[in-house]
Amino acid sequence: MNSLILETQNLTKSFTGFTAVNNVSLSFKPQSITAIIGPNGAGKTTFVNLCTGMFKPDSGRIIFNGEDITNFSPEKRVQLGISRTFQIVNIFPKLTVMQNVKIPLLSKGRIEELENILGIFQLGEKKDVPASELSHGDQKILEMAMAMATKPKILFLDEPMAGVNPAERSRIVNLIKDLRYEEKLTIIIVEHDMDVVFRIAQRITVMNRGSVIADGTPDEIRNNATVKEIYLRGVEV
Amino acid sequence: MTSILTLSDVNSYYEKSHILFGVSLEIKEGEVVVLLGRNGVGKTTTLKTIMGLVPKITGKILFKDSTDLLKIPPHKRAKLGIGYVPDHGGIFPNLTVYQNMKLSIKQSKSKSESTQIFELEDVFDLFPQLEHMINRLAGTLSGGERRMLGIARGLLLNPDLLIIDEPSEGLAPNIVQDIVEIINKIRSSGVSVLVADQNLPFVEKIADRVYVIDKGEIKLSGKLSELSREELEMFLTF
Amino acid sequence: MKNESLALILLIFLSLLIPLTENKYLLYLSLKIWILILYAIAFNVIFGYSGLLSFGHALFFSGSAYVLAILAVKAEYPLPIGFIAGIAAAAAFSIGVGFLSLRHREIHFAMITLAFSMMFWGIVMKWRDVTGGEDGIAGVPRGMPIFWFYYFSVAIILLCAYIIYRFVRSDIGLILEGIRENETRVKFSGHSTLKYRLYAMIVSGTFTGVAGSLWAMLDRTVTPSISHWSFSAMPVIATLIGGPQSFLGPAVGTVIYVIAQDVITKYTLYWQFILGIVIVSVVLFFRGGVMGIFERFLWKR
Amino acid sequence: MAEMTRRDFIKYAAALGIGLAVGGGIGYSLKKPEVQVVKESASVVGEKIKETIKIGHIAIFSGPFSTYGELQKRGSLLAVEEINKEGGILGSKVEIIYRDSAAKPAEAVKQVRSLVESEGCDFIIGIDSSGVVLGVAEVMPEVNKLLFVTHAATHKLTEELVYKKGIKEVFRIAVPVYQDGIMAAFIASQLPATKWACVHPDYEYGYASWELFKKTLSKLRPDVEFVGEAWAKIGTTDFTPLISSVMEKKPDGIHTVEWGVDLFTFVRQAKQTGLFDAVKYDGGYAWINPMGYSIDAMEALATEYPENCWVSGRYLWVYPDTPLNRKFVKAHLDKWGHFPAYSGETSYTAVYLIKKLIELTKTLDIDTHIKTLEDMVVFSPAGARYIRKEDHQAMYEVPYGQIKHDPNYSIPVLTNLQAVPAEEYYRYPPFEEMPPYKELYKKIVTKA
Amino acid sequence: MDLNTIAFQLILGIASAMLYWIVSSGLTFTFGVTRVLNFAHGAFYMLGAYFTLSFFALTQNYLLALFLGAIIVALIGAGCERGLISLIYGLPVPFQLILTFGLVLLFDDLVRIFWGSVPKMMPAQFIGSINVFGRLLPVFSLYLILAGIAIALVLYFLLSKTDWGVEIRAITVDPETAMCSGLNPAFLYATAFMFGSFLAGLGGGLYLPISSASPGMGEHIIIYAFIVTVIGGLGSIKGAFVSALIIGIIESLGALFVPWMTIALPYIALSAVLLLRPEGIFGEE
Repeated sequence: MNSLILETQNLTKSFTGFTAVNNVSLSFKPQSITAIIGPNGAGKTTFVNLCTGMFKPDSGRIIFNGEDITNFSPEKRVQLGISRTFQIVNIFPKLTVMQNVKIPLLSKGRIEELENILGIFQLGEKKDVPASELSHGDQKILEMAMAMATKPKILFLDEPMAGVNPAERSRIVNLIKDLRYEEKLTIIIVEHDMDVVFRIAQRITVMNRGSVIADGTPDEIRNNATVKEIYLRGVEV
Repeated sequence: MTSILTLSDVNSYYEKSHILFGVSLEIKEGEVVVLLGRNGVGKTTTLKTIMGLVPKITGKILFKDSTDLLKIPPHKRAKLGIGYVPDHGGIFPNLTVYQNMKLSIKQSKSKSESTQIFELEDVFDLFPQLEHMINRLAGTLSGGERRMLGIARGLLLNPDLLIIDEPSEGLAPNIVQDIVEIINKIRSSGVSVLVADQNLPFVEKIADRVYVIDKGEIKLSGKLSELSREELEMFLTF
Repeated sequence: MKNESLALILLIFLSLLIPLTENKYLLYLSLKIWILILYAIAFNVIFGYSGLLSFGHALFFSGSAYVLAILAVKAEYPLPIGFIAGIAAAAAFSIGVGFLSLRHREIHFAMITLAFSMMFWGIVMKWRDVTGGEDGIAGVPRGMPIFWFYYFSVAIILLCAYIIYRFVRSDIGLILEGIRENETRVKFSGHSTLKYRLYAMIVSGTFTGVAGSLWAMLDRTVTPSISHWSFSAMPVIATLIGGPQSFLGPAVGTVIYVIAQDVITKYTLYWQFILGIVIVSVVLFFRGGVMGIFERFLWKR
Repeated sequence: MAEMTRRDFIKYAAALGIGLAVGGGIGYSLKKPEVQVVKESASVVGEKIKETIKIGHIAIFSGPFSTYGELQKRGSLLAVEEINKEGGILGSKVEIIYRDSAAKPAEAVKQVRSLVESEGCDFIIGIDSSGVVLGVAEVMPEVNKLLFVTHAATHKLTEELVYKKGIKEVFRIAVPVYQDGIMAAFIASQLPATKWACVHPDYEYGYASWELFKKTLSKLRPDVEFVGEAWAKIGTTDFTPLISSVMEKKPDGIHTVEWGVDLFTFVRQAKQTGLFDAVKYDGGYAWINPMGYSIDAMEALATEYPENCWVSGRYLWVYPDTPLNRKFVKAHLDKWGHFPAYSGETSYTAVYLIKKLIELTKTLDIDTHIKTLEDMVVFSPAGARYIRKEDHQAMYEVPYGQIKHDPNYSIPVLTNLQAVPAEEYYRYPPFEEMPPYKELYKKIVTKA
Repeated sequence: MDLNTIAFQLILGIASAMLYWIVSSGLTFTFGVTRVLNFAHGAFYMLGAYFTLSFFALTQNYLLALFLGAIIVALIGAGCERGLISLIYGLPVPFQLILTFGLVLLFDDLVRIFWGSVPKMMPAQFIGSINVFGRLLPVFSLYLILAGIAIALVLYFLLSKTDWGVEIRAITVDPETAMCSGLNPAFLYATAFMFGSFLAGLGGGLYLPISSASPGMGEHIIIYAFIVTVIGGLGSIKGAFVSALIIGIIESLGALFVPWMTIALPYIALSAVLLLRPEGIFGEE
């Protein structure tokens, strides 16, 4: 039995002119919360995109539960249990909240879970409202609900706090924490809000210019001089 | 000193998401002001708000204490004398270096009004390496060269205020040093500069004053030397 | 919602009285509108619900009409066989075109569907022994007097509309709407978008075929003009007038378009001029279509 | 006209007799361009049978071929105005309603129904293209009105729908498409050319004309070959690649049924690519263009159309040289500033035919009308039209001739006119058999 | 069939490709800048022919009339852009197509109202022919090839050497930065549309000397222009040039080898290209 849920081996992806993800090998244990941080252009989102199937890597492998999924389509990965949210809210704006959640539920035939999920994410009262009419924070929460509706084993959250009011942030933090315990979920989160990162992450991976430069517990990272250096000046390491 | 740009209680929104919360700041004539903050805290949105590139804005943005920018379209703001160098470089990759620069020269503010006049030669003095590559396609330049060209383009507009987004991002230390010198030269020519950045050592070398921004709000402001180093690092790291 | 259904039932009931008035033109025109309604509603499965602009639906419409006409007139098979074979042909065409075109989006999808339908038009024009070329095939049987044909057609159209309604309101329909709104999200919800688009294409093409077969029997003639791209533009215009986002939008748009055109041509030979102004105004001022206006002002306090 | 049948002879003689009588000056007839009937003597006195007699005229009034609606309207409107000025039909005013077929069968069918069932029209005239006319003919029994086809030329209309299928409500007073093929072949058979090629529009009319031409000519002249063909899509702007590909086959004769705008373009480009020179013979060009003398082509191309090409035009304003025709041409010129087009003449005649029909029968009863029309001989600007009972085709003489530029006229005239006498025509019912081409060929008369 | 024949046929194909090129260059250029697919481009082509005709009647100078006609069409195009099309920037393609289709109906009837339904011709220009490969090549074909090449050169010059062209390319690739450099988007979009319409008008006038002007003549050309534009890659001027040549040559050789199927050739080419390369030959995904 493999004790790792997800593993990347020497993942590399280049776009014209630069290498966004450079030889990244990371592994994730079940039911852990890992935060990936780093300055702009560090390759965090590209890494998430590679793991979830948005892009194909130039080289390297992605192993999920012991299976090589490097060339799987996004929908197939979702079927296996890899789900995600996006930096910019990615929902169905003209459909109602209920319909938004229904679509991912259908892919696993779990339609009876609808009310349950709406309940967990406190969207029950707004279920007949078009998603575009929700507050931005609620839209972020709805997107998480949609990601959860496919009953993932691993959930990628790409900047869940981006554009969210400070007032709504704690709601989202609490939701993420709850999810982890109640759904036995592995969570990988990319986030700039360091309060949030240090409140929820068990492990923090720091990326810079496509490479992993530090990996450890929040305390280790907090006291890591190189990391601080990078955040303050972004120079070569 | 008169003020070049004043933001009072500015809020910015993209669709449903509220990004800036009551931002107020001021840039005086001849100053280099830096907006400090981590990624994703609203630096770029502040600059885009000044240029009019954000769909919904409330509050007041005054240019030279007299012109309310809120109802003025971006291209007219440029012609009023605000140069903008966005974080992706602000160059047109399908044009040659020379065409990139020519574009700005043609749109440049009428010269009689400008405090300092930047002509092509002045720019080549500042960026000698550009002179050798005027016929190259801008898209083939290296990251540092693009950044230089972007700033050169901004200067050729002969602005009273030059706005530069993340000038040090992703550049090698020696190039960052070049940029420090360039910004200091720009200051000495009398042009005001607003920079958004997070690289503290770099900022220390250029800033007259800083505003520290976090989660869409201005948290600290003043001369860098007068701010608590600890607080600063907290906002910039974690 | 209740008022809406009541109004609909009343309208359908009124139209059922039309043959009794013995005004033959009214009967003919309203049956034509009924058929075009089915055409537009079926078209809108791919356009309004899946977000793909097809510029080649004339292929399915005329494909089915031609198969019916060829079998019933040239091969002298019984009419019901022609009718069913026509619809089957439309289904087959939609599977084929779907496989080849559904990788494309937006204008490229429009152009590739246009290309396939115009190739069919070329075949129709050239394969004269079978299709009658430019002259088409005349003398398509109706199998019954026009009085009964009216009720027969309306019954079939209502049945088809009901099936389409159930389809777009089904889970598949919801996923299609999702694809229209945000294709990436549907993929990351675990669905193969290509598969659902193909379903939509088949439903859309097949029911377009039903409309085509009825049209052939009503007009008793099939000619290449219903294979031409300009015939593919008809449901696009009707749908945009009525509003693509609601199920009844294309139907309302068809009624308005056909009646407006009928009225305008009565008064002037420069009807294109007036119709042009109408179309331009719809796009500029009534972008959600007529149904959009209803929703904004009437049904939402 | 040697071998006329007895029946034909009687018919023709009778027609001639009445025609002469009219020409001789019986009352009103001289003043008006008139259609006449041989069966009974005409009478204009009678009771009003309807307040307004309504004629629906359907043609193409929009898009690239809207010119055809315009040319037809010139004829029918002229006729209606003349009739109303003279007191109408048996005292009833005539009203004509124009509708656009948009060149689409379904649209035309809808307009027929609208005109008959909603506007209350008593007759339908017009219709431009063959696909449209076949669709419209199918519904005429249903709407139970007469249709006088003034332009669409497909032989399927009269042979399949009227003759075989028995749709009696349809009459055609325009030339059918087989004239363009058969008579063209009669002309071709007299020319020295032995290698024929075609440049035709890429649709039914082109295919049908070419097939008839080939079939007929190979019967008359077993020595000819058909070496090449080019098919031009409607709206072709550049014919040069097509012309060049045909010339590659080294033809010495060209048959083209191009018409309208495409013909203008084709002739201009054929001149420059040397296609005319390639088909030159002693007496002119082995160039046969059935629609070449249609008025739109002549007015547009005028002297650009090379002299001595063989052309025809379904009705020629220069033929026949009768008072009726002269008067019509003059009235048309006065009113519109243009020579009448063939579809203008047919539309004009259609309206007058309706007038005569009502005056003769004093009724609007369809069956009476059909019975009266069958085997009727009509004197019209285009000469005597024999309405054939079997297929309701009105047969009349349309000569071919060679183009001659004449400084006295704004458009070219024709010389060396040749025609098959109208009463002989090209094909005989019941049509299944091949017509006796060789016999027919002998009947070609050369006109002055 | 010898090589000379094929070579000659190729030359003729290139000549007839030039009309497709000139009309599509305007369509693809306008699309590249404004992202609007203009169905009314064919109507502008028709208007170009009619205005050239009328100006010729006034001036008796074909080239002058051609130029004036295209200028008037350019102004009409600019008017349409400012008054109508600028209001629908950013809307989905179907709205653009239908709005501009409405304009087609409108202009078709306006032409009938002002010029009548009957087709009109002007006296032939560039008469005569020269001997090439033992065959007669019309001077007009040469004139077309020259006109096509001239327009390609002018486009190249305008877009790479003039300030306006450089600004157009700038706003095409990055509207935001362009605005922040002081470029006025409204002005550039309007002038781009104007120039695209100018090319359409020019196309209409160019063929007049061997063809004619008739209402609705744009309907024949616009679908071809769409095909050429899509095959070349939407917005790619180079692509339009290459694919116009492809279509012209395919049709020309098709007339030689498969005369019975020329009617379907452009559509076969279109679907083949789209199936192999969905974004078109020079298109960017």
